[in-house]
Amino acid sequence: MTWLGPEEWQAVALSLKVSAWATALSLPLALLVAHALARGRFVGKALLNGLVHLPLILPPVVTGYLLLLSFGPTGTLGQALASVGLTLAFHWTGAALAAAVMGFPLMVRAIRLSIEAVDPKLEQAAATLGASRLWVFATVTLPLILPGLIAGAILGFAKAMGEFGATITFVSNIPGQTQTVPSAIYAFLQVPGGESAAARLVMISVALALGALLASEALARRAARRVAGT
Amino acid sequence: MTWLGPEEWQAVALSLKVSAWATALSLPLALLVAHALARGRFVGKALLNGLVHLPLILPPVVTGYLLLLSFGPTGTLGQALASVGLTLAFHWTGAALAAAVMGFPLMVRAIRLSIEAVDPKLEQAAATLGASRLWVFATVTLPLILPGLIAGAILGFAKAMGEFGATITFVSNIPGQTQTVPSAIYAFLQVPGGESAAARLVMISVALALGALLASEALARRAARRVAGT
Amino acid sequence: EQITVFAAASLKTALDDIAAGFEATTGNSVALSFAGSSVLARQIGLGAPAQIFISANPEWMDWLAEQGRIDPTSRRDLVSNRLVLIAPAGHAPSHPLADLAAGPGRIAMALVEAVPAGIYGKAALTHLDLWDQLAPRVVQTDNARAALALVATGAVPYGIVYATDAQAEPRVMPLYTFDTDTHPPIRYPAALVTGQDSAAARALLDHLASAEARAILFRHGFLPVEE
Amino acid sequence: MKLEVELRHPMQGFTLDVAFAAPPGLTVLFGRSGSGKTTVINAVAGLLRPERGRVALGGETLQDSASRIWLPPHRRRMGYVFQDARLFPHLSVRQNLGYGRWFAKTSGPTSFAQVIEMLGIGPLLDRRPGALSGGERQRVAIGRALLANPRAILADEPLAALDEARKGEILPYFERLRDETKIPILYVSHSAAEVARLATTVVVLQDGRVIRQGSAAEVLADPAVTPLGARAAGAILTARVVAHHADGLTELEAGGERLFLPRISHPEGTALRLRIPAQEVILSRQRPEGLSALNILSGHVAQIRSGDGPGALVSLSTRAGTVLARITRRSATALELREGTPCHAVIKSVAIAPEDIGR
Amino acid sequence: MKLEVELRHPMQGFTLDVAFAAPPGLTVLFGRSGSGKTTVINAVAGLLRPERGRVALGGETLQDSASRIWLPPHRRRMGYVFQDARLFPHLSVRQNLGYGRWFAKTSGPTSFAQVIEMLGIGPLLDRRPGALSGGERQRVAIGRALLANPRAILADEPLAALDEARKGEILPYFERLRDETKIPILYVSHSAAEVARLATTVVVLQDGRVIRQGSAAEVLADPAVTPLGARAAGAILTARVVAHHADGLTELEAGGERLFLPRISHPEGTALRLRIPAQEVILSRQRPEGLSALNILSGHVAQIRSGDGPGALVSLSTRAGTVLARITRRSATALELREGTPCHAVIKSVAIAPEDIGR
Ligand SMILES: Nc1ncnc2c1ncn2[C@@H]1O[C@H](COP(=O)(O)OP(=O)(O)OP(=O)(O)O)[C@@H](O)[C@H]1O
Ligand SMILES: Nc1ncnc2c1ncn2[C@@H]1O[C@H](COP(=O)(O)OP(=O)(O)OP(=O)(O)O)[C@@H](O)[C@H]1O
Ligand code: MOO
Ligand SMILES: [Mg+2]
Ligand SMILES: [Mg+2]
Repeated sequence: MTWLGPEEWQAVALSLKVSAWATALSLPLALLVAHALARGRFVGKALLNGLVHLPLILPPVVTGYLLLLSFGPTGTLGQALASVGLTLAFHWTGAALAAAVMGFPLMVRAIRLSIEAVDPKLEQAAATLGASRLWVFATVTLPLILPGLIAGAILGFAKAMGEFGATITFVSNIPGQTQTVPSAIYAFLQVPGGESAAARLVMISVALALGALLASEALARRAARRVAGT
Repeated sequence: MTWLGPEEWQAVALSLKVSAWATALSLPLALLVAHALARGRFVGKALLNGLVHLPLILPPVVTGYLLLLSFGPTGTLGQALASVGLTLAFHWTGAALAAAVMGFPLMVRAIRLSIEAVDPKLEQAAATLGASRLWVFATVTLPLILPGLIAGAILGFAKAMGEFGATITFVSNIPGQTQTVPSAIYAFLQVPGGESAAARLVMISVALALGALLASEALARRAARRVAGT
Repeated sequence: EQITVFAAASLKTALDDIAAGFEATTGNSVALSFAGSSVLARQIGLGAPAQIFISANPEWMDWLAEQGRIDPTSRRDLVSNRLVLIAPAGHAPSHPLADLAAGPGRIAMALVEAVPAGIYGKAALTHLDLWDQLAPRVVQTDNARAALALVATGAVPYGIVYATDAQAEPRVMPLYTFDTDTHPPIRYPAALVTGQDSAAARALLDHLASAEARAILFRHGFLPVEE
Repeated sequence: MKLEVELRHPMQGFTLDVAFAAPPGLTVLFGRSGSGKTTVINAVAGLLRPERGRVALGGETLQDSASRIWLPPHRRRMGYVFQDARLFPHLSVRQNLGYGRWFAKTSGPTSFAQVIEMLGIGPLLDRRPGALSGGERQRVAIGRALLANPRAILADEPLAALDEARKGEILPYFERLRDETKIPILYVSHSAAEVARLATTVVVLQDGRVIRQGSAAEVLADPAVTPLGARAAGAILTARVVAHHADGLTELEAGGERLFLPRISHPEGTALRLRIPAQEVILSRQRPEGLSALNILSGHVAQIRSGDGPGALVSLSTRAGTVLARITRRSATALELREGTPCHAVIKSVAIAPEDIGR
Repeated sequence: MKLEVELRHPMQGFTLDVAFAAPPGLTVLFGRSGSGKTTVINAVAGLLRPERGRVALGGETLQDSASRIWLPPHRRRMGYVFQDARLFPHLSVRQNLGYGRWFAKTSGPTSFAQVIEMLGIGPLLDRRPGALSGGERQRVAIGRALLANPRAILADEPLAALDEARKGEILPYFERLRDETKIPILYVSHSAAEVARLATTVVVLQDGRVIRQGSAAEVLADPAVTPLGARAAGAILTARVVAHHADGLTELEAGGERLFLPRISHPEGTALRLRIPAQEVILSRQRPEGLSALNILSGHVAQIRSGDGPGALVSLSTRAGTVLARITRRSATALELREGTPCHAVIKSVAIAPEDIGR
């Protein structure tokens, strides 16, 4: 392609990588948290719930700043992770973390709503047939919430594709390393005449995200049809 | 309070107003769109779906810029609205619009998941009892999706409390008029030593949003308990 | 060898050109990370892997110097800039300041308490005794470029931005250039980051101050620093 | 009002292809599990849009694939008692019951209080469906459909989850509906006693097809057809209450013959339908004496049908009407029964059970 | 294995307070709608945690509020057939059926193929529950519970949604389970015929309390108790198959007396339980001749009970066992029946219906 430079293609590839990892890695945790919030009874549930929503409430820059404080080279968590060889700050892995954190409340909500819609009577039926709680979850709850899980995943992915504030604050905007599409768009918008390049990037990322969206809808429809039984 | 200036209190009040209006006004539309996406069959459904997700995929600044282009003083929509006396750009109403747009995909998803979880057999039962589609919706679907509606509302509200990029791009930052809490926080973070003032604002907005969250959870629990019948 | 430079976003086009030239002559690669000066300064304060920092104002550089995060000996002001009053192209008033004062149009500026371009602009208007009168009409954006965009799209009739920005945007025209004594001097300081410096980084910093690089900067509208 | 139904709808591995008319009164849809009863009812209610078909109620066409007429479910006003109760979980029992009334312009033939009373759901009014037992749910579902003042009633095994005593309380209500209102009732049931007691018309389904339809008296008394299984065969007699005796028996008269039953509540002079199950009838060549059975009808054999099994179904013409007797072939041979043989039918009073007496 | 149950659980407007033991065999929970049957079963399955109570199965305590023992549902291995089928909507019929087998260490007394065959669900295996009729769903639910190789079976009105023919195919299976395995079966039913045919023990519930419990023969033959309503009273005789005759009749022997029934499938020599419904028995002072009824048992009156109604329940001691006859008081007077009066019981062959014959 002539109308995007290699740096921009790098940004596109990086955004896809970051979004995919962010989605894939946070989904299981989101599932766990959503299940705890939907069905669990424990002290600190309200706290957990608040914590999950925090990235939504905070301006993204603040979230990024908090991430930098805790996971940066000088943060305690960052140092702990560095000692096991995992660098996050100023690294694409950090971009994935930022994207995951920002998308987390959306994922949890979607999954939680699905879990709450599962009839506990079906789970009871599975228990009487000998399924332990884990098995009930794996064989009954999980398949039934598949549409919600897919919805959560696509929300997380879309958010990751668009995330800017927390990402640029946490991992900065280093071409080829941490420059995601939104960061690249930001950089283009900072210079006069950069609008057309920014617009091209916008179009590409929108096309990619919409493609993922359509695929997810098709998947969800299939899952729902299976349940409807036709 | 000594530790926040009057401008900051104004920002808090404005953020609450903006978030409340954004949530209240977009909820009905979100409901409509969610219903169409969940149950409707029409051409352009995929398009509508993509459109709804756009604010999630786009970097917020881009969304704000697009809003400015369409709803700004020079935009066609902006001029049309101005002719009926509604100013959006550089006005708190525009902040509400930006917040609404950014929270829209979250609301729609939550409501849509709830609608998809409603057993169509109950709606059929209502129809045989003489309820037209609108009545079925009002008396069966709507009460059953109340938890999802509440979830959508709180997601929208939380997002509105944290929205920054689109808001400042669309309505700028006019103290007392369009300076929301995130804008104020951003401004504090731009100057060395502004962290503590920013932190105070963060705490206030988190406290407010978490309060709303807790209230919404209580409401949703009540709605769910009503349905469970105990 | 790769050199990572954290630079204020408003320098993007100029620095892109300079880095390309440097890469071609030395064979080192330069990664330019653009963001707001505040974000970059904080990141460096928290250990970001940048070798060189270029700020859009002296305050953030001072802040890093206090923490010992930059090498003060390497610090130098690269360029300067001017502040201009702009309007959408085609607008040709004879008495720009008087028209501005007469109103009623809004004025787009970067955040007047936080972002350098806004701070300078407020200082200039204050110096001209216009601030109190104009303040209610000022719309503040999160950076100077956003203020420029507001004027360029016609959403706002006036703006106060850097001359560099105004020059690069054909949809706006400068109406009035503020005197340099109406506001604190506009400086773009650059320095090496403590503990990250290398021969290549020093070479790049020197190159930034070279006549060749300055020529590129001037081409983009930046001005030499008057001592 | 007559309900005319003509449907064709192919589904995965099953094709519905039926045509029948339900005259005023109660039409029982009868057939084995999976024969298509619920599918028919869904189509009549407008919940299933069949590939082809026509449904008309009292001359008004509700749907017709040929002329592209389609009345949506809520404009059909069918009181549908679903096989799975389908109560609104967010509404109290009272609100569930009242739901259809919001939309009905006029109130139905029965008052709220009467329905509550009949269904025995008074104490449940403020509960939500989630806190009801299976049978309670089903009763509320019946009430909800009845109170919507429907133009037709579709009841899909409405009493299956109920105990005999409760059934006994609700059945008379369906009888009253059948006899006192003009609205057609489509009723699915697997219970022979219910069918016999309620049906005006019987439509027998098998694998999505109608294999037999006709008036209840016809279908149930025709020895050639025992749609309900051999045990359900029986004849229907029309009788009149003559007297209530002090020892708890009620005396009836049918075509000049006397019949005694355990006391029933209908006043003297009432005309009744009595179902005499074929298997409860004993035949005797001589008039028997010294038996505990009080009812003896004399007549002659009109027809004898024996099938593959050991049984034979004998129709006996008596003054009271045709009586069916199911006996063994061995007995038929031993008694030397042929068409025309004079013979006596012995029927125990208690064998004519209350649920087989209807109006 | 014995199932001991002791529960106390107050709910809004209803308190469950029961104690009973279900010995090996099939225990029917009987009672009107809302009397607490499902609640009891839920508590036994561990789905409801009662305020106080104890449940023990064959000596193992499953729960005991006193000693804080609580075995979670999945460790109890109860094959629960729910009143509402509760199939897994996302699994095919085959997967639903196989679900419990994943967790059962050993396979149950019946093979997959046998259960499919018995329930007639072979053609449905690849469908999902959403595409099944009500009765089909219920049959799959039965299969799913049975195939989990449970230690006890809890069946809540399992056959309510089925047609008579289908019931007739499934009932023998429950009989086999009752007789051939040691696992206790708790079975809820409103059908008198089902209760009579299947029950080893009957527990009668009313308003959350046990008002009567005992062996089926005892509860059902005791003229003082007619828990199923007067019509359900009947005696249970033990008989042995003697011969199958060419005319389609099977000859049985009970205490030296001969009985004839329509052909049944059990081989010669098989011991059977026969239920003789009281209302099907006619009494006669002289031995009647020339009647179509083939079975006549001689004996003498052991007891006569008359209640408020017009009926009287007469127990007759015969060589075959005690036979109950429900006749009118008027007949009892006419026949001058008293305790000790010699008397004959006349029973039609076809009155002993297949569903009342069990092993
Ligand atoms: N969640 C609940 N809260 C309060 N009462 C309840 C609740 N669930 C059931 N009940 C009441 O408990 C009683 C027993 O219910 P249960 O379901 O055990 O009845 P059942 O004997 O199974 O009746 P059926 O034959 O109608 O299924 C009923 O009166 C019912 O109304
Ligand atoms: N969605 C579906 N797709 C394919 N086949 C279906 C579907 N729904 C029902 N069937 C089949 O259609 C046939 C008729 O179903 P229907 O529910 O009308 O039976 P029914 O007569 O009401 O039976 P029951 O007495 O068991 O309720 C059954 O064989 C069933 O398996
Ligand atoms: O990015 Mo700046 O700090 O306004 O030039
Ligand atoms: Mg059905
Ligand atoms: Mg029950």
